[in-house]
Amino acid sequence: MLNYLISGISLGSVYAIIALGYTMVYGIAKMLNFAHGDIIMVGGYAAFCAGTYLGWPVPLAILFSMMICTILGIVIEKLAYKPLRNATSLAVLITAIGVSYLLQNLALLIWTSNPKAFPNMVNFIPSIVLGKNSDNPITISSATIVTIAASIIIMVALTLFTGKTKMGKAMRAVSEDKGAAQLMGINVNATISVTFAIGSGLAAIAGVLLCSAYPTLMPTTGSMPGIKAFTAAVLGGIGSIPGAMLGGILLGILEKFAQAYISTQLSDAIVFAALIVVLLVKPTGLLGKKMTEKV
Amino acid sequence: MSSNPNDTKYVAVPGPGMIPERDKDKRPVLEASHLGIDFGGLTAVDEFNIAIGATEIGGLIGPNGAGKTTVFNLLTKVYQPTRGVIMLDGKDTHGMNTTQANQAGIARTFQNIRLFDKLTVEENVKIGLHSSIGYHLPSAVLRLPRYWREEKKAHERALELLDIFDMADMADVRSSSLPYGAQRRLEIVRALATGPKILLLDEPAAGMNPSETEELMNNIRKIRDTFNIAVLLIEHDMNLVMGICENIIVLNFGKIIAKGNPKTIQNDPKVIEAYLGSQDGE
Amino acid sequence: MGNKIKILGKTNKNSLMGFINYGIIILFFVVITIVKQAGALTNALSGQLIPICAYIVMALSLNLVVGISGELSLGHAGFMSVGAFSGVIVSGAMNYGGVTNGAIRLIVAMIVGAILAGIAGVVIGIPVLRLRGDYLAIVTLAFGEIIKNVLNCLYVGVDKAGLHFSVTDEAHMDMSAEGVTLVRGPMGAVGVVKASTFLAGIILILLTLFVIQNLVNSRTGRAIMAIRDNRIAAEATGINVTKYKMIAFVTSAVIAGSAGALYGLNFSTIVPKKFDFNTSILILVFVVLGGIGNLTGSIIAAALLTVLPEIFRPFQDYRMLVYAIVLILVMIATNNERLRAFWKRIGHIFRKKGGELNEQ
Amino acid sequence: MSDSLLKVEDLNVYYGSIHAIKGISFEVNEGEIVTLIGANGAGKSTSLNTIAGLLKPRTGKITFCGKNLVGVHAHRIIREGMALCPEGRRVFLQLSVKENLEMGAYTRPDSEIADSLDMVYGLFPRLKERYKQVAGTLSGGEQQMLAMGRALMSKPRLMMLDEPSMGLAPILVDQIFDIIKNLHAAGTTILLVEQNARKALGVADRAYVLETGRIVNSGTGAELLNDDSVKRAYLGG
Amino acid sequence: TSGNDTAGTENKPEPAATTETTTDAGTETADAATEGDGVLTGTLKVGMIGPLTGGAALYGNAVDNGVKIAVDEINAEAGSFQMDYNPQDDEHDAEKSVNAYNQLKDWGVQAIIGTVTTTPCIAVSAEANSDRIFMLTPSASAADVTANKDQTYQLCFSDPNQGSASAQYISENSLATKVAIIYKNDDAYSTGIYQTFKTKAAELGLDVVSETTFMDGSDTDFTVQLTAAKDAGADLVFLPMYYTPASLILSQANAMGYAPTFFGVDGMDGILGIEGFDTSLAEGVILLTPFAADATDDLTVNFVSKFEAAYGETPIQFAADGYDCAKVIYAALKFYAENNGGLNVDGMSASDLCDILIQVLSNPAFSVDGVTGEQMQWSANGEVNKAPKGMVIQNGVYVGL
Ligand SMILES: Nc1ncnc2c1ncn2[C@@H]1O[C@H](COP(=O)(O)OP(=O)(O)OP(=O)(O)O)[C@@H](O)[C@H]1O
Ligand SMILES: Nc1ncnc2c1ncn2[C@@H]1O[C@H](COP(=O)(O)OP(=O)(O)OP(=O)(O)O)[C@@H](O)[C@H]1O
Ligand SMILES: [Mg+2]
Ligand SMILES: [Mg+2]
Repeated sequence: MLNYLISGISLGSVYAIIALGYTMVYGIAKMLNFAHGDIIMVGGYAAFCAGTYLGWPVPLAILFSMMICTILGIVIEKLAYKPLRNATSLAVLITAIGVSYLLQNLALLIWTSNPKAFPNMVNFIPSIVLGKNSDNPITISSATIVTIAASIIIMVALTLFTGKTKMGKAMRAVSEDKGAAQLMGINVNATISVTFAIGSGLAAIAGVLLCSAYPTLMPTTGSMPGIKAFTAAVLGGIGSIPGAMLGGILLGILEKFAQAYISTQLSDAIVFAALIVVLLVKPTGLLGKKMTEKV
Repeated sequence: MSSNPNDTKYVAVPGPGMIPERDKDKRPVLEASHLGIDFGGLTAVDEFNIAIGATEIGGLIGPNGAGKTTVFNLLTKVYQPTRGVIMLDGKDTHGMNTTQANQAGIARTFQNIRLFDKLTVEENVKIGLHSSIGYHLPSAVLRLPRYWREEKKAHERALELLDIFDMADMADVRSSSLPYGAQRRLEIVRALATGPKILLLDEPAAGMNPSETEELMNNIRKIRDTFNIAVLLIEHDMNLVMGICENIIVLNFGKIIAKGNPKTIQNDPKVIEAYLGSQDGE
Repeated sequence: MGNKIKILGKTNKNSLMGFINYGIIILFFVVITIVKQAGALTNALSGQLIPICAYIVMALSLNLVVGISGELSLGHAGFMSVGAFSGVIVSGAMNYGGVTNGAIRLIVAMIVGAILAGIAGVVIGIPVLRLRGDYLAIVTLAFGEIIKNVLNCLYVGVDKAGLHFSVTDEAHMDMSAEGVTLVRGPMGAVGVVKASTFLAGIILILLTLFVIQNLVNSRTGRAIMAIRDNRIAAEATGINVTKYKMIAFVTSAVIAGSAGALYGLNFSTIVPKKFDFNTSILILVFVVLGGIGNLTGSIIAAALLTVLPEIFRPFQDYRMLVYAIVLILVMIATNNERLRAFWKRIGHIFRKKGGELNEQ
Repeated sequence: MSDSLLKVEDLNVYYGSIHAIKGISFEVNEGEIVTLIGANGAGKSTSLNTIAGLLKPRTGKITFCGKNLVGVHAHRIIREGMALCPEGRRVFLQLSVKENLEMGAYTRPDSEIADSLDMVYGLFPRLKERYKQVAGTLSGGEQQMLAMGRALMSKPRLMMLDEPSMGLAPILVDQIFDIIKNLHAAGTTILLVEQNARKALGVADRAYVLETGRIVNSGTGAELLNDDSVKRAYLGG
Repeated sequence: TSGNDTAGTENKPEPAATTETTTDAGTETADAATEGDGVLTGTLKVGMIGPLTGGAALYGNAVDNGVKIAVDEINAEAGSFQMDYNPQDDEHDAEKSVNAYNQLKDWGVQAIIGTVTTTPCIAVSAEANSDRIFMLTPSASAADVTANKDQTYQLCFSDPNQGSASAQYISENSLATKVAIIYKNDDAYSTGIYQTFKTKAAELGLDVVSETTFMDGSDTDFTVQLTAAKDAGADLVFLPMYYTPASLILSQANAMGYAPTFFGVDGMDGILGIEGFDTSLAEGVILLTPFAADATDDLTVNFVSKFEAAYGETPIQFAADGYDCAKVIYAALKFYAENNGGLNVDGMSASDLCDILIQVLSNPAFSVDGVTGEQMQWSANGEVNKAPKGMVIQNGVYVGL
């Protein structure tokens, strides 16, 4: 029981950290960036290359990965999304999918389809073993500890950033009405670029942590966790930063409990059914704010 | 019917209010009593009582944020009241939703214009005519004669209605590219197309210049006279309010502070203080 | 009077667009048939004809949800899946029972597929339609995943006693020895006896167009679009929001179900995984690329994007990369304001002036 | 005239294929109140939005303080010292009243915000009462006050107001015009679009009359107030 | 006469390759070739279908790389005979696979290696069966791949074969008393092996104490599955799956401190080749695989060294399968040419070639030594006969059992 809870939290914290990036970009750019999962994959490869091929120390490798992803995020935004600034959100969604294909196939050409075993980059923190002397000791891995810590830090930082800083408020203004935001003197393009830069930088961290926890790295590594994290973000209330965190953790626990106590065969169906039920009861997700539409 | 709203005679009804003498044989189209709603801690409307005669033109005025639009939202069931009763044409609206309220005979326009943007002007009106178009999905899909007949009727009716505001020649224009004033008028036509017994207009003259407002005033009267329906309107343009409203209710902080014909309201010190201010501009 | 003529002209324009769509499809059929008779049709293209038809129908039906009703659905392949599997099961059972005529099996399969997908549409529509925007998207996505997951556990067989089902494994179907397994969990339906034909595909597209176009140009269609444009105003205008959203959603599901049956009976095997998130997205790409709400666009986009990856085969390793780049570029190009204005101006040269406001 | 703060020359603006502004020219001098009047759809809002950079003209010249504005991003134009209180309010519905006001002062140093906030709260006490409420749930008139307050927060050299009195109670309409007069007295240049033409002409130094995208008349406020055609068309009987 | 019209019959509709037909067809073609020297000449158009992009790209690319090595060898060795090789991507999707197949047909393909993955292979082999185009799949292992299709052959073990062989092996060697199974629920290969394993295990009296699954979306965390196995007291965990998820299972079991015997199938091969993989995690893993990259026989050494030189990585079993497929086709044609006074494949129809290949492969006198097995022969239903080799991983290398 405790065992499953902990593995649920481990898995959930990975979902959470991906969902945070998703929600951040969604909240501001009002777009479902389906390429987010693939930026995570690129982050993983960047850290892998820096660490394994170039032999850089871990902090440097992570920084390198963040840099690559941040630049990648900005470039993608400039080339693919910016020309669609006034298009429907669906057009942007489809473009994001195009970008996702592009990244996956580029990765396939660069790094081939063979999986890479990702080294645990966060084992500078020891894992915790509960009940060492009992029959069933429970290990909380270093990756889990770091992932939880990182997602909490990121959650708090993002909440403060969007809620309190001038830039953060400008982002919210941009997300609502770009024209009116320009009338305030806000540089809309720069603001959106910053959003993508932050989102992609977070994706790099998520990539490193995802691969540290589940160490196989392939060109398709990011896509399924990406979808799960998107689900988590919705569960928590998309656009809500604490919601992404909560949604991620809950989804992880739900998945593990469904596997453990109901069926490993139907666990996905159960998880998604639970999501539907939650949305029925709370149509805007757990922590989602009700969009007040005054008549 | 009298053109000077100050001349309208009023009689009391069993419920909470007065209606024009000419409507006394018909029951009031709308009666609300002890109506109220809270938003969290804020009491937006409280103890709101009203009765509207079958062909009355009523006015609802008050400072910004007094709760006027909220009253409209309550009457049209966009919000469910925290307390109070709304009777529409003798029917209790308790448990109704907006759609049902409209079908029961109440139609409205919105303070922030809400048109069907991607549809043409004519199509907007046809949405209003929806329930009066007499065919069902199978006849539409199979294109039975009934479909053509009813569509033709709807088309003609839509143009007739648009003609009230001289908008028939805009029938094919996408509604979102209409200028502001025309959008407001289209909303009125659309509301009218639903065949209401009472029409609620939320600041119909906003964004119109004085000449346009005057024209609007005539049109509202025309609507009342040709369709024989009641009108209740919110407006900050005193020329319009005083020009056509036979009975005016003044709200402040969600409560009624005055009721009466234009003349009494204009001279009510409470209203002057809270709402009208010194009348230098007029 | 002048107005009336002009407006009747507008109605004619709508039906004209309708006829253009029928025309495109019939032309497509005629051209392909002629080329085939002449022996000039490549195997590559001929093998894709039926999938193209199925995807066109899928795109049209999704356009009803996305374009006309304005809801984002990310699980449309789920309905296709329901149609495909129920169609394959019915057809397999009929075949076992001695009905070997392909046309009859296909028609029955399409009808059953449509009905079951429609039922799924109602079941999912009830919760889904309370939600808005992206929340609806995620529930439809969830629905697609659930269907996939459940079908992965489904075993179906047929014997003299009728159909047998199990959700654990083949043995639990309690089928007699002479029975035939039709669906085998993750291995899907194997040994499907094909029944789909190109002609059937064309007829299905024409039927779909007929239903959707006539639906859109009716009071029902207008009500659906009104809800899309402004829900609150639609309510205040007496439109029953739930009812009309449901009509759009279920109609779309029904059509998708029949497309699924067409698709399923074109391959000797289908697996639940085929109808996953990626397929839903693919169909959405057709709709968006063709222009949201634009049926002609959906038809062309579905056909082109289905053959495009095949055309790119000479690029070999770079094939999918090229596809991705083309996808992005086309999205940007079709949404570029300047380009759009350009097309519009060109359109105006061909069209008579009218419907414009400022130019008296 | 070299001392004109804003100069618009032969401006043409299109919405797709709709020609909304057909070659208008006008100017606003430093310290003036200039008003544009005209019927619905005449192109008043379009003109203001084009000057502020929200719309791109197809041809024509706009200069502000001698600098060209055509092709410059809206946020840069605003930073030159211009503010627009737009038609339809366009307040940030999800942001609180206070945050909306802070956005108004986005281009100004943080240290100056507090004073301006107090100033706006002083003008519209209702906003102070509701400073935490999200703007989306404000009443129409309250939102209009907020839009006006937000524009005031930037302390512009040129203030463009698009129907600032729309939806406001009579008592507040008077107040808005008082604010305009005070701004003017403090040296701010004002370009005003109003349906309440009588009041607008009353405060304006000069005015232009727009009709279907063209300027058909111009003069001082007083001249136009007494112009018969203007009276008939815009001032009502 | 396509095989699948008579669904339900267990046996092949056309009992393949009796000696009679051999001579018949042989003399005919030999006459046509007008050569009597027993030499194989001409250019053979060989197609390959497999996932070169997408989630299963790993397997398709491995096969492709393996085939390329073989084709190069063949083309270098036999001057007058050449293989023109054309790989096509199917993204592990039946529809795309049929498209790829049709592309190959337009190109004029004479024989097909593929398809690599199971579901697409079932779809394509049905088409190829009615078109009479020979297929030899390197790795699509389900029984349905060959069922009722006389022209489709497998180079790999079939799923039933592997499943029951594994159960047999475990039982015979008394590797365990309690067995747990973890398999991939949305994968035909994995479920196929699982089902036959389970049936056989029941027959043999093996105690299967835990059966758990995973899917595409939940293939990262295996805590629940491993805990279930551990709690049930399983001392052997059977992993019928590819090596990517298996590598995660091994590392997570290690983290849990759970150390049963892990028993894999041919898909497990390659686990040692994962770049950066800590091979100590795989210590003691047993797998039944026909191929070991560090085997020391000449064939393997030759193949592995060429492969490493060309691609900079160790070949996995799929690569070896692909390599052998090309070699088998070549060997079969040569066999035919030698026994029938020569063969010129230029312009020969695919269906004639199909008949020849069926004839040869079902000829008991024909066998091939490949890197994935010695003395490979084929049964009439298209299954390969070769001895599965039990391997155990010790000190990071395979050691034959
Ligand atoms: N977004 C738009 N798309 C298409 N046409 C538009 C758009 N906005 C305005 N127009 C058209 O441009 C013309 C000028 O409109 P504008 O809004 O500038 O008028 P206005 O003078 O501000 O009118 P109002 O008094 O109603 O605010 C009108 O004919 C209008 O229909
Ligand atoms: N959904 C809501 N949540 C919270 N407060 C609300 C909500 N709707 C309205 N209010 C508040 O209730 C009060 C009344 O609003 P209402 O819109 O009815 O005013 P109004 O009389 O129409 O004013 P105006 O003339 O400015 O349109 C306002 O102070 C508003 O802020
Ligand atoms: Mg109001
Ligand atoms: Mg305007």
